[in-house]
Amino acid sequence: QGAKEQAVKSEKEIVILVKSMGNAFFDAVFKGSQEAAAELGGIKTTYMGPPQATAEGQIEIIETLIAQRVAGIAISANDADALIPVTKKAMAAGIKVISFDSGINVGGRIVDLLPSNAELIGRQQIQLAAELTGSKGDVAVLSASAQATNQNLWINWMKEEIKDAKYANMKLVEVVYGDDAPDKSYREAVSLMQKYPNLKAIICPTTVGLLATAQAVKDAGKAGIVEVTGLGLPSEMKGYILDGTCRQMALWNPVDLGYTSTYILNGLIDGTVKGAAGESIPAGRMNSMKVEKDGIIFMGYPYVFNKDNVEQFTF
Amino acid sequence: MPDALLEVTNLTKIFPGIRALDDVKLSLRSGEVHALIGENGAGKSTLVKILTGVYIPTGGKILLEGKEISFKNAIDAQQAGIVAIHQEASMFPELSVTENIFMGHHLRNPKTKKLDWKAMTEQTKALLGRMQLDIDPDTLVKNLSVAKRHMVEITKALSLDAKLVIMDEPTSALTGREVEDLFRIVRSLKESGKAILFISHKFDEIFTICDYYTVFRDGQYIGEGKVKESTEDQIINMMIGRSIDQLYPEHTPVLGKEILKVEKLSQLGAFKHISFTLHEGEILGLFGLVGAGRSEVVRTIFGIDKASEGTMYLEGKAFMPKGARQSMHKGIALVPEDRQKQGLVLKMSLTHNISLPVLKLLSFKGMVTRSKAEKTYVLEHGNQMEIKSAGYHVDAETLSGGNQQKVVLAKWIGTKPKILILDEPTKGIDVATKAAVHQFICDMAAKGVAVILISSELPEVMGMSDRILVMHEGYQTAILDAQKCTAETVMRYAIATVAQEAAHA
Amino acid sequence: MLERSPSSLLKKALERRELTLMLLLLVLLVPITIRSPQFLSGENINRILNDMAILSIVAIGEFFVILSNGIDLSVGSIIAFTGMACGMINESYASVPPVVLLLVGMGIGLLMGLFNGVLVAYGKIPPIITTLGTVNIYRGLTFLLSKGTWVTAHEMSPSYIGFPRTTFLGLSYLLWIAFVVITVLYYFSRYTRTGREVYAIGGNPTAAKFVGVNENRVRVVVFLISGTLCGLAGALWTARYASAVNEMATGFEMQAVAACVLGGVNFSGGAGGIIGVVLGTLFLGVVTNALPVIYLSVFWQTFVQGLIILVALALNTLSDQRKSAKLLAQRRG
Amino acid sequence: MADRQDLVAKSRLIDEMSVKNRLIEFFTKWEVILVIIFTLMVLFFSGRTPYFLDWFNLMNATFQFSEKAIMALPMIFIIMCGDIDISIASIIALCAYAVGTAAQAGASIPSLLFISLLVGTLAGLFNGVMITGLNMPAIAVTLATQSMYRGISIGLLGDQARTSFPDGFGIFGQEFIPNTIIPYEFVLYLALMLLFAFILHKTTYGRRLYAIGNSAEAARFSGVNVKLTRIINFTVTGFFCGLTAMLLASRILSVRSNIATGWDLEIITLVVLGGVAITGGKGTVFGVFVGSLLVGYLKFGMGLLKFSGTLMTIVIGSLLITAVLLPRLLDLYKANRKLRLQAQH
Ligand SMILES: Nc1ncnc2c1ncn2[C@@H]1O[C@H](COP(=O)(O)OP(=O)(O)OP(=O)(O)O)[C@@H](O)[C@H]1O
Ligand SMILES: Nc1ncnc2c1ncn2[C@@H]1O[C@H](COP(=O)(O)OP(=O)(O)OP(=O)(O)O)[C@@H](O)[C@H]1O
Ligand SMILES: [Mg+2]
Ligand SMILES: [Mg+2]
Repeated sequence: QGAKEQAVKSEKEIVILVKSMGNAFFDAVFKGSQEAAAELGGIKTTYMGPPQATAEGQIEIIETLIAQRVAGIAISANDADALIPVTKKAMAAGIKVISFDSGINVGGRIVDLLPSNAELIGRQQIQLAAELTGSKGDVAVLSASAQATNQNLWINWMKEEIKDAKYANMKLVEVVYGDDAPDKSYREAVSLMQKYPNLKAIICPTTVGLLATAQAVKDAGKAGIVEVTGLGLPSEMKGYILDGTCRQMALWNPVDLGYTSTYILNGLIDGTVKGAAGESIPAGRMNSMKVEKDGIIFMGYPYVFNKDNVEQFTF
Repeated sequence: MPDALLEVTNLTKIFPGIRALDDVKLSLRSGEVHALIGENGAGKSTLVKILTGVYIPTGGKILLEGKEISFKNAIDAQQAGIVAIHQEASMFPELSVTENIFMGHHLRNPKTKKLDWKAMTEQTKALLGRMQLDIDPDTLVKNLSVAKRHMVEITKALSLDAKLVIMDEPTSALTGREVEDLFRIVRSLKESGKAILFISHKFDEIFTICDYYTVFRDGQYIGEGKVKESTEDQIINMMIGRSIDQLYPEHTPVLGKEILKVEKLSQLGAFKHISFTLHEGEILGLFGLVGAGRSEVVRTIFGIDKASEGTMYLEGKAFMPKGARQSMHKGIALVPEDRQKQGLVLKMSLTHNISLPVLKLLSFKGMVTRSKAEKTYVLEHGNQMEIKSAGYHVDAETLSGGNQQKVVLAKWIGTKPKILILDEPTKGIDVATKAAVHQFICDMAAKGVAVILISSELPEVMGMSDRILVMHEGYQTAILDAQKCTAETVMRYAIATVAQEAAHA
Repeated sequence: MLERSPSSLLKKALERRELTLMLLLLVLLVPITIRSPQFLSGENINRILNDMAILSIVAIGEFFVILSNGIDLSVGSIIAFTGMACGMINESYASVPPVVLLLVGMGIGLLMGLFNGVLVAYGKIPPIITTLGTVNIYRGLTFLLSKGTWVTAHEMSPSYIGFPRTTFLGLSYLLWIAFVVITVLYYFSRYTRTGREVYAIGGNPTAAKFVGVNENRVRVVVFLISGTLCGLAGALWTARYASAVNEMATGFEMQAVAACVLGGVNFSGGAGGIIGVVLGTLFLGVVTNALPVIYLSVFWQTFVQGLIILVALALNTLSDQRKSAKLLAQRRG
Repeated sequence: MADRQDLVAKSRLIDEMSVKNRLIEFFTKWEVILVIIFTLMVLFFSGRTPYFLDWFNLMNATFQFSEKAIMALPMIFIIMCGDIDISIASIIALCAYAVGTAAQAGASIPSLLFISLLVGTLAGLFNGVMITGLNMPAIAVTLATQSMYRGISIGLLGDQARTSFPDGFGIFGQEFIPNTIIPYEFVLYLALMLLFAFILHKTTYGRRLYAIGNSAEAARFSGVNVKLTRIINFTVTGFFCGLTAMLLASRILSVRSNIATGWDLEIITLVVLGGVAITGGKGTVFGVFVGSLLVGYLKFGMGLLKFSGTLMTIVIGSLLITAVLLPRLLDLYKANRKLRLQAQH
């Protein structure tokens, strides 16, 4: 048994713990992690997630990870607070914990790797919609679940941005929730179109919602009348972008997100970095990442996809 | 027997722990009404279930018209020409009369295979007409009275073109006119050349309608004979190995003080303005045709149903129980009419059934059960009723109908009631047990217990009661002194030819 | 198909629970239309019907299972598996015509229903437990099948996605399919022996045995129906929502059960009708679609839905109890 | 009394007659099968990963299932009576909402406990009264209240969370008994389990539950207050939802409206897997205890082996079906054998 333990110890195991299994976005994150692991060597990276996107499911998984004393965990959290007690326990047991994509609040992780600045994302969403509609008419937001940490943050910034005078003729009429279920999102999108005759755009800061909304708008024959934009995976949205239902949308690169997380975890595990504010963490081809106040790291700006560039991406 | 329609030989059926049928034989001829007689648990119903494909026998042979048959299910039996009216109600309460009659053999359009409701409704009307029953074929069975349900069940059996009709205690839910109706039908079946296997514990019926009989005891064949050439005593002797005194026990009422007084008790849609008094040591008979509402009256007194009007006084104090628990505390016990649904928890052991009403007394501070005390108690009261079973640990559902009834009685003796209400306590019980039950009722009365006895058998009510309250369609039509009236008088009040005015007064 | 005269049919309907439901539906519609007059526009009605078509198909399958005194909790998982399978087939073999996909979906659903049915009938495992097990198993199999990935719109063929949307005589194929399913199974429940035997098994299994109903066969049949309809629903679902994801139709069993509950189907089996179930589905559809229209905060919708189901249920029960009390009184005079 | 002694002797005889029967019954008993499966599972996991048979890990793993196992206890009573409650997860969410909100307003720990228990009890009482008062099927009513209770917490909480709790609140759901590796939560579960076992198997209340489950009408005719008993069951379940909400909030220190989603079916699975007949009238607390440990450690073990959640659901689903099927097959075998033996006589 001792030998077995040794074997386990010799290879640093890190776990990419995602919101739920079966989401193409996270699959791409994991690809990035594997890429980084290959570059770094001596790292075994594992992909895990609960079958349903709940905090409780993630907690169960973290408990088993504590039992195995893995070296590090990178988490995209279903709840910014609920994971704190268990991740604290993990950190007390010597496991390095970071969050990415959807963060854990201060105290529950060492650093939080934000794909981008929440403010930038939120403001950019309104800007994208404004470009499409000529800053006129009603817009609505179709989000994931009402509990999603990151989406709620972005939506707050959207509300902030639209206060600007240049959007005087544009009105954010409602935020609805599709719970990241295609049928519910579809239904919500249809009832938005029905409820607001003057609706000019629907913003969906979630990939599932964006897909369903594009289909709903297309079915209603309103492509071009009601613009669709948001955050989506190019591989999934390709069809709608090419046919003009969704003329532009944004996203950061999930592969880079996984890649960077893995580099950061590796540094933390080796003790070469501490994750303190002001520190610079080397991250391979992504150069170096700067840790800001409260252990937050921004990765970059969301990238805008349209019919000219969408076919170049594989995630 | 050359022209036997049905020939059963060496038939055996074993249930886990019990030999229900042990090497029995039976032979039936067309155009004959054949009585199958035996005490409770003798195996009669088991034989019926084998003949109708519900059970598969452990061993033996069944010949129908000389050909050996073995049924896998009821349809096989029906197609072979055997139908049965079972002891336990087998209706579909949520479905219409038509459908109940045709379930299992719906009529179909021969080409499209579509069910032909029109034809089925027509045929049902005709069948009901033949039975002189005034029932709308479209009514849901749950909305029929118990007697009518039973008549529908009989109609159902007749709708099949059978060679052999089996009736397992068909009259236990019928009274008076309906029994007459049934006998008329049996006779016409017999004339049209069918064989009828008739099971009953009532000897007057057997002597009225049957030609031939076979006797079983403890799952074994005892003997057979022509009804005309035998006496009741002979048959009873074959049944239980001794003769019994069938007279009702001598009972000279020693009336104590008034214990219960009921005034204008009513329940919407069930009964209206029932008033009577009951004394310690008295046996009050409650008579009426099936459906007269007697069960509802006693259910209300026991607190199962709510009264909509009226008052009751128990030992002089106003009393209106909110549930059985309350009335039990006050010393009332009810032996309900439906032992399978109301009397017993079928999937619980006899021990737990018998102790259920008095659990509190057999426990520590009314909370924690004491199994030793429970066992002692159960043995004491169970043995008193001579229950035939594989032990007190077996589930109540494995017992024969009559034995189940004994368990229900045992269950209530122990509550030491001041008022004992018995709703059809001898329904489906063999003569020997019946006599025991009668003796038991008298003993209770002699001890000063006030008894209310519901029975659909007029002789029983007449023989046992001190006074008789007669009901008709929910109304009280008379309270008669049992010593001073005749059966005809009671019956007249029950069918209300003399009582219409009284009812509406 | 109607054999009785219209007037007697009406009388029959009046006696039924369905009427209570119809009245409730009307009562519900009044404030909604006052608040939002376009709710009753042809377009909107068409939309609600389309929205409810899949649920009605699944609810009818659930109806037969409940009628036999069972319950099928696995419907959502069967939909997910068949929907995923159809999506993946479409992705790999775009030339397979949609109709064939529907048949494949039904075939797979039938097998899954068969598995449920055999466990219930021959394994003698209570339906609620069987399907509590298979709801997990089938969902898990969906993940194994897809390896966690999705099938999205541009990976599917336009003919498949377009299929439920194509219209014929002004109504979508989706609606026509639901209509055919309702009609065929209405016929099945009223005019075939097996259909009636479901009522018998649910109403009184012992009595059913006495009259020769093959209980095991009927139990298998109800699960076959439910499974097959879920398979059909799954194939349609993927096309209609233009995506197949692993979590699709999670919790759909509760909606199907709710439609049956609203439709007055007796939970202990043996009583209820397809018309009621269809009305129950409509009722749910109106409620879900009306709430956003009357500007009820999205956060309160779940509560209001639950409340309405409870009220409908209570009214149903009360009217039933009153009716039987009245009948009893009539009987006694 | 001489015949009293006689009776006692006879009763002993009855006992002895059934001893042999009972022995035969024993090895085909549900509980025994569960224990065997449990043992096999432990052996399997110990062989596959060094982290399984580790006392700290085993104890720490109880955090993952103690709350559900606690909820399974009152659920036994409900199912025993032939009812079902699929609104418990929603009640837990509602209680958790109340706790979170009150905590934010600065309530002390005892008053939080009181509030949680009160809300849960009332919600359970409402279920019970609706079901028995109007005589409606439990599954239909709790289906509706499932939406209602969840809907209230969604309506009041919206997209917000409650995350400020008093100091020391984390004790119930996170901490161990000082100087041991035993979580408070697990100790609480064991104590409650024994309490429920005692009530079900040794008290008149428990006996009445069995009677109601087998035949409510016969129980009513025997003086059992069926309605009241059923209301009590639902209310007690609500009460325990309140307790569980406290434990859960204490464990994760964050309350959102989607908390405990999907627990209903998981908890019912524990009860049924533990051998309680879904139609009522049959089952033991011990069975549910073993069933709960079985599911809890199965999930933990599979987690250690990095099984995906998917595979876990398949395994648990199959386990449920097998565990119900197995005794039936054995029963069938037993009955056949008995019949053959008797036929040979
Ligand atoms: N399903 C069963 N399982 C076990 N034992 C049974 C079963 N059915 C009947 N028995 C037993 O078989 C024996 C015969 O029962 P049966 O019902 O045939 O009696 P019966 O002659 O009809 O009596 P009764 O006049 O009381 O109706 C009884 O001892 C009964 O306990
Ligand atoms: N229409 C009905 N709907 C529901 N239950 C009914 C109906 N009619 C009768 N019952 C029930 O059937 C049982 C017998 O009713 P019935 O009116 O025949 O009683 P009864 O006069 O007391 O006759 P008996 O004393 O022979 O049982 C009662 O428990 C009654 O509640
Ligand atoms: Mg019998
Ligand atoms: Mg009666």
